[in-house]
Amino acid sequence: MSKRLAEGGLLIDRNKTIKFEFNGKKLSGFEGDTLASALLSNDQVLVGRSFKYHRPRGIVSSGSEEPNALINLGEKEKFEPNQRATTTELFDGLKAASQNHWPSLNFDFGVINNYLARFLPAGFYYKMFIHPRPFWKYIYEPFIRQSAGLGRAPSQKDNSQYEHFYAFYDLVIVGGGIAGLNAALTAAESGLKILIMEQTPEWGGRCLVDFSKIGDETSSEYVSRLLSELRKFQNVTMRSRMMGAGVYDHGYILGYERLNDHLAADEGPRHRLWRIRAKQIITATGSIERPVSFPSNDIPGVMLASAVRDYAVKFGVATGDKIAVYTNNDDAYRTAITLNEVGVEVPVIVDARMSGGGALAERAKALGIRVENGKAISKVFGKKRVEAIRICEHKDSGKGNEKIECDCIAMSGGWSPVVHLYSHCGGKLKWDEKLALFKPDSSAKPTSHDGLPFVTAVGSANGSLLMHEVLKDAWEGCLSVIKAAGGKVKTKNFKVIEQQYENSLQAIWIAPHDADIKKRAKIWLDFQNDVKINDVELAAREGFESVEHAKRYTTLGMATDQGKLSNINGLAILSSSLGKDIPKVGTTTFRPPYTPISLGSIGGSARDELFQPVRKTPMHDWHENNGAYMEPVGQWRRPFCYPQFGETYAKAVEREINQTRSSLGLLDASTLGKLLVTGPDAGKFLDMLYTNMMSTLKIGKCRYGLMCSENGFLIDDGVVARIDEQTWLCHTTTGGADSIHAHMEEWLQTEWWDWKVYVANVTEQYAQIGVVGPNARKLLEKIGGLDVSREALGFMEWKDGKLGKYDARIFRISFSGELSYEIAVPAKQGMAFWDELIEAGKEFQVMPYGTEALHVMRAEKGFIMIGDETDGTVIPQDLNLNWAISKKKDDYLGKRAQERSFMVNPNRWKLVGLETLDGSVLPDGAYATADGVNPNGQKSTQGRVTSSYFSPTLKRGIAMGLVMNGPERDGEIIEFPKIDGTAMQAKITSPVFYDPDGEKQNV
Amino acid sequence: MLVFKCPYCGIEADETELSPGGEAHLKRFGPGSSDEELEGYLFNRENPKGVHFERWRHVYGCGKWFHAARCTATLEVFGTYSAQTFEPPKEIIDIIKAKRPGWKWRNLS
Amino acid sequence: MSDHQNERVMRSYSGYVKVSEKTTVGMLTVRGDFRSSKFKTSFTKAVGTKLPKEREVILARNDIAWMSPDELLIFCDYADVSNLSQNLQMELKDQHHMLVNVSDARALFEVSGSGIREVIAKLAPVNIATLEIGEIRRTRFSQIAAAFWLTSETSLSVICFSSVADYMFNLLKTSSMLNSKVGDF
Amino acid sequence: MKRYSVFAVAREALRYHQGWSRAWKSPEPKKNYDAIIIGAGGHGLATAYYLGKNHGLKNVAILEKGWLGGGNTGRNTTIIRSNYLQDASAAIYEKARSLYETMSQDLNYNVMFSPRGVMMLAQTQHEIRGYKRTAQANALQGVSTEFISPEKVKSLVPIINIDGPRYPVLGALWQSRGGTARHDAVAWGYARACSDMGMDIIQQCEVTGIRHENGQVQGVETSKGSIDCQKLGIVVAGHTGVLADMAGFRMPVEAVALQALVSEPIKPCMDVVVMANTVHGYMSQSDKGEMVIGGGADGYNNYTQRGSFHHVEETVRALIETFPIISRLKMLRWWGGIVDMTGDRSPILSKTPVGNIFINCGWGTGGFKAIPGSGWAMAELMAKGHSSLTEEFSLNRFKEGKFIDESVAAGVAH
Repeated sequence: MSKRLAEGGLLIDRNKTIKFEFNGKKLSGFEGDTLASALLSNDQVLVGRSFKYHRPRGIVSSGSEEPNALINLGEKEKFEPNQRATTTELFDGLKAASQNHWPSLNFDFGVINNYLARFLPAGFYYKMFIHPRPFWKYIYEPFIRQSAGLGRAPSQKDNSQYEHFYAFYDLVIVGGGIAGLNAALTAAESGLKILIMEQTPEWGGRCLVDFSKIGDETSSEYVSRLLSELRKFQNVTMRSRMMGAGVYDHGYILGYERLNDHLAADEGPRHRLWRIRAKQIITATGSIERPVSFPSNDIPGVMLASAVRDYAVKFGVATGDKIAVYTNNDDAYRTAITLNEVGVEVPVIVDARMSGGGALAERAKALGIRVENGKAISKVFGKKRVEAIRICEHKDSGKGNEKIECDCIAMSGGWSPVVHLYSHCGGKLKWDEKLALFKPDSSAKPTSHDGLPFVTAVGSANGSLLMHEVLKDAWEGCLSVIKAAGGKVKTKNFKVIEQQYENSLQAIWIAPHDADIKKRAKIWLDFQNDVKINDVELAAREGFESVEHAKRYTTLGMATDQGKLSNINGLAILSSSLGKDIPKVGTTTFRPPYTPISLGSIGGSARDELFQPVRKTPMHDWHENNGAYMEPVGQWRRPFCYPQFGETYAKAVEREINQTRSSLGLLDASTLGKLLVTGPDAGKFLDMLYTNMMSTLKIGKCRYGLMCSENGFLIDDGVVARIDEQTWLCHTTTGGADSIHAHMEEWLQTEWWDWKVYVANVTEQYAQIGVVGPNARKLLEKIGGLDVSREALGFMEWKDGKLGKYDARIFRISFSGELSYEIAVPAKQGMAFWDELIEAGKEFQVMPYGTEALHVMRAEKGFIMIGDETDGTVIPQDLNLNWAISKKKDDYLGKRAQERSFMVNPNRWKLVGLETLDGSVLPDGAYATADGVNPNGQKSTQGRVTSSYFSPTLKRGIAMGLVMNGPERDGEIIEFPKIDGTAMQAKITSPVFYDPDGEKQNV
Repeated sequence: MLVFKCPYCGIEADETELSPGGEAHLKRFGPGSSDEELEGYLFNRENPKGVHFERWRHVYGCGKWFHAARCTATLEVFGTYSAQTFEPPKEIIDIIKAKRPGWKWRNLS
Repeated sequence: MSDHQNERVMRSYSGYVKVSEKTTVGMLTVRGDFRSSKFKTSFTKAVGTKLPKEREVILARNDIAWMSPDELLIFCDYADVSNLSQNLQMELKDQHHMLVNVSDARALFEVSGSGIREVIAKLAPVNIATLEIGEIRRTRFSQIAAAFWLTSETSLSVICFSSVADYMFNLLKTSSMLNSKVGDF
Repeated sequence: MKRYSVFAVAREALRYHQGWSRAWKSPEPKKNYDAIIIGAGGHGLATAYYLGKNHGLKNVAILEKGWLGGGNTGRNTTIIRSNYLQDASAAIYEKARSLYETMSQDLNYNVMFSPRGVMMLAQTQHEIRGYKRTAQANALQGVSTEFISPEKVKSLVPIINIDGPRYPVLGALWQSRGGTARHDAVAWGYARACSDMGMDIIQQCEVTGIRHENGQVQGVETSKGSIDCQKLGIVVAGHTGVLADMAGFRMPVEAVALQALVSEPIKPCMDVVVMANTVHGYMSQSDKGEMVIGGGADGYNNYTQRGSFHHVEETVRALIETFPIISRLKMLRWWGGIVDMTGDRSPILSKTPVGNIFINCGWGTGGFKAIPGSGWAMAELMAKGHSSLTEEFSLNRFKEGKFIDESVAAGVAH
């Protein structure tokens, strides 16, 4: 059984017991445990089920490469699926549950897939479930879907906080093992600003477990010394529990800091995503041990040799009573020796190499451990737990019958450098035949904005596996980047540390060597996704020759560990099946993140009230406090209407219109864009921007203008006021304030840069209020100040002055057809001014009105609305706005484009009014049909509705639309089918439904 | 995640402070031009896998448009320069020639 | 006009830095040809100081911030903008220039305390460690445009558009919550 | 070629699947073909397939620089829908959607087309009007869509937050017969069928030059030698500009990076595809259980298949707001593809200035859903010289100003 040893455990505090639950079972561990070590200390070896066959799964590793020990963690708003037990620090009250089984972990119906495994090879679903067709949708897929997925879906909103942090360093070092720490120390002396991050809570990496001594010091003394030396440097920032998640172009690197995951309750942000710019990056990310591919290597109790060692040394946990070691290299002997030292029986070390191991092997033998060279494990006994193994000659098909009892297998198939971060941004790899691993090709590092390399791997991440090589490589690698990072190299001599001789590894990709097809069907490559050797061979046989094809066909390496354990083993099988060398086949692309990062951290603090900015006018709070139903308009929120006494929105709109048309309405028009354009060439400039002539506008006057894109389409409209000899004030739509400002700057800066014009966006300087209705003038006269009489301030004129106590600019313009003033006051006076208008307007039963009333009133009047009558495909000519297109100008933006054949086609759809015969309202967006169908069998059309409303003024439906040759077809009746199959008939009319002669506004 | 030095305010600007504006050094064709010229001006953009001259606006900074010479295959930036130019300045051209032997652009090579 | 300006209550928040809004500041945008010696002379005559250098904020009674190669922002008392504007108008009347009162269009926040650089680093893609006192940085704070400058090692000013003042305040507040200190500065 | 079926799998299982043959052959190029397709992505393979199936043209080679299906076909978010506004778009996408319905049977290859339904959320008044208009247009185009209420949205997608304080869900455009398919399988299925018809799929074969004389195509130069052809189809998405350059003409396309990501797999919690265009994000759950998330494209030319991280941030925060339960899920994998964007964001299927060279490109962010329709139409264009489905997508439209602009109805072209 797997259990806590009587003593030992570098990271745990045996005085602090931590209580936790697994599948409802109350268990305990110690402070410093991971969930995995705590589970193992409680003999909980079975922790989950595999994805496809629902086979029993046990903990394999001790780190972020873990494919099996994925659990549902926490509850309610803190529930998180697919959390790795091996990287989850234990805390009091932790609740975990295993995944992907029903009804229970121990007894899972899904395991039926396991018995059908032979019928479910790689890619089986591409070949099956084809007939009968409806079965896929109704039977096959729902079944597959239900059985897919791993963890449970969360059911509640996550209330934790997240934040981002921007940081800039000369040098970022990822990995806090001895390579990273030494690199940091070397670089620290050069004066560089340095960040070193480590994904686990502790520093020192593997060295604490792997080496008792480094030079003259114990390994823990050695690490402590490095840390204390580093902490003396002001220029070095050290962060643990922070993972290098991804490397992006131009020195951008993401650091994923987990601040609270080891705590029972949140204290501040849960995760912080560091968005770092580094001049240089060193990846000292170490390497990951590879499993050995032997029959039934997926049974719980089969673990990585390094993990078995980790659990013993770091946590004082023996992962079994009898642990067999299976290796192709010397490193796993350390596990055997360590186990022996802590009193765990090692019945055998199976070494695939005929020549066996080096000095470590000699030591193991001296300790009395049985070592079998040139052997393989040909069979594992046990279903949910290893019970025994059978061993045979490696160069064989699996004959041999010695059965050795053990309840855990510590396997080592060699090591793979963690090259992910090095590769994310295009770093190339090369194959090291001797060590059987891919390592960074130092001649093809990723390059940055200057075209020069910016990521350097050191230590075992660079393929330097032995300790003395690691130290030397960290030193050399660091020296090579200091200059590029902007520092000065201060050369001190490298202190050589000797290490025991190790015998070289022998690559074994399948064991035993001649395993037959039956055995190959039981050798797992990807434990989570259930990909076996025969699956990869099948892919190769069927022509999925590229590594990407094979990956996608078999799903090898696509599980949540992204193939950290399986990729190289699978690649080797693919290569041998294709008869090619491994480097010829190549690796799949490494993509961020290194291990999965929370979506919450990616979103950062941008949630709830910070999700997006809400732009607010000076009167925003008043609207909200007075019951306005607000609609999002860009980032603004504008009152759609102000419902009262529980009335519907439609009723509110009707009431607002009736009151405005009969007496007085107020509109918060502050969001409309206001752009000030000034300079000796301002008139010339506006003549280019607008289709109209703006240079001739008289001071004190207003003119409605249209703007087109260079592609000819109408993009914005609004009233332009001439302020003084050199200054114009251009009103834009709400959405146009920023975009038209940018549009003006673009033309001024990049095309007409010698024109003397300045533009300023003064939209937010003013609160702008529409005072609209027959009593508008009376209200202003009541407030007093500026003369707003018909004579003093005519239609399409503006004036500055005092209105009451307010600094006002009054525009006499109308978008409703009523007598109307738009009054701009400094934004800070806006609320007081609005209050005063409401107060003084009471005698006229003044009502605020919203955007919908605005839209209906303008439609009654036949005014176009950008975004309704236009949609990016409409030119001013389509809207019969030729009157606003100057004939005198040689040029304006869009003029040439409007001369293209399709733009001058006489059959373009043009603006008309539409009146339903029965007075009902045409559906939004309805199309008018024409006879027949087009060559693709679609019903022919001849027009469409662009705006459609119930008009409270006319008490009937009114609409505007674009109809082929529309204006020439006045009075004609056309048909608009509805989606329900019925149709409506409408008569083509003038689009001006209300007060066509303008008697109302010109009073 | 690109970084460009804005030639107008001297800031090393993050990509999130900038907005891209497409190909640089377009010649505007207005009234009097042919359909082909107009089409070329509006739509036929250079799309090289390699050196590209493009426009960026320092929109969250000084608000100025500038030009950049950048490699679309490696994202290397050869330099940034004034938007008030008709073609890339000589120093930028020299840098590109040194780094990309055999490079050609319009009438320059 | 201050007697009937409708001002929101001045907001403030104390986390590990202090955030407070200043609502009575006048701001005047000045655009012109900074390379012209005539402009420089006129400007100094009207304002009393020389033009700020690139990205400089002249920290004085009236702070003057360099905004772009042809734009300045002058800070003064809210009531003084029109006087200042008139003085400049007088001096610059025969030169191409622009003067715009933007006092109502901008919001100004002060952030003070020992962790101010760190709070900004949560929001803006700026290498704030190298930013000098009196150097303006126009940038973005999360999703909005902003400009800020250190007025001392422990205080800085931030401006943004007034329509997003609430958002800015909430950003600064959230970033300076007591238990969210990063400890990187 | 062995037919695929449950019986075939069972038979093979008895001999440990040793008897399966190659899904497609791997021949050396011949000297001459009736037609060459450059690009063995979904669109190129589908073009070849329908050249053979519909037009009897089987002496065809498909040349691929890398591995078939290795470009955008294998790196998109697999959404299939045809709820487009403009007639020309609706026609070709609906053709594609309907071909997807029978693709598994046509190809004898299960592409797992899953008509689970696609919804596009309306979160502003403007979007409501836009989507109602699309629904009206679709009804006349023979595309079945409807505008549904917020309550219906909630019942179809229980994990959605329809009362979001910022952008409440006001309704949605719903296409119940849209859905997803297994992207790789589409390429593999077509490849297998093309190979079975005797066509040559030549992988690892880069085209280095295009030969033409007197305005007529003659053949191509490749890394595997010179090959003659009577007709040439260029179907290479992001690399269109490079190939057009070889043929001596320019294209109104630009290559930009588009990004997507998936979460770790969880048990099924969302059956339909949801697109939220106001906040710029869309999400579906794959049959494997991963939440598949797509977002916006970068605005600058890029051939690196790496986009800028801030787009991912924008997309993810939008989706957390829309689906609050996903915040504690983790991003498993993030990637980018190079898409070719045209001036009006609609594709180009067209003759070119060189006789018998045809081009199919510009699918931008939405190519996967069009694959069978695109191949069908392109094959017709190449075989007959005209196709009603490609008529409006010709290159001439940029000169004439006759654009096909789908952005008009608040839609995005994913």
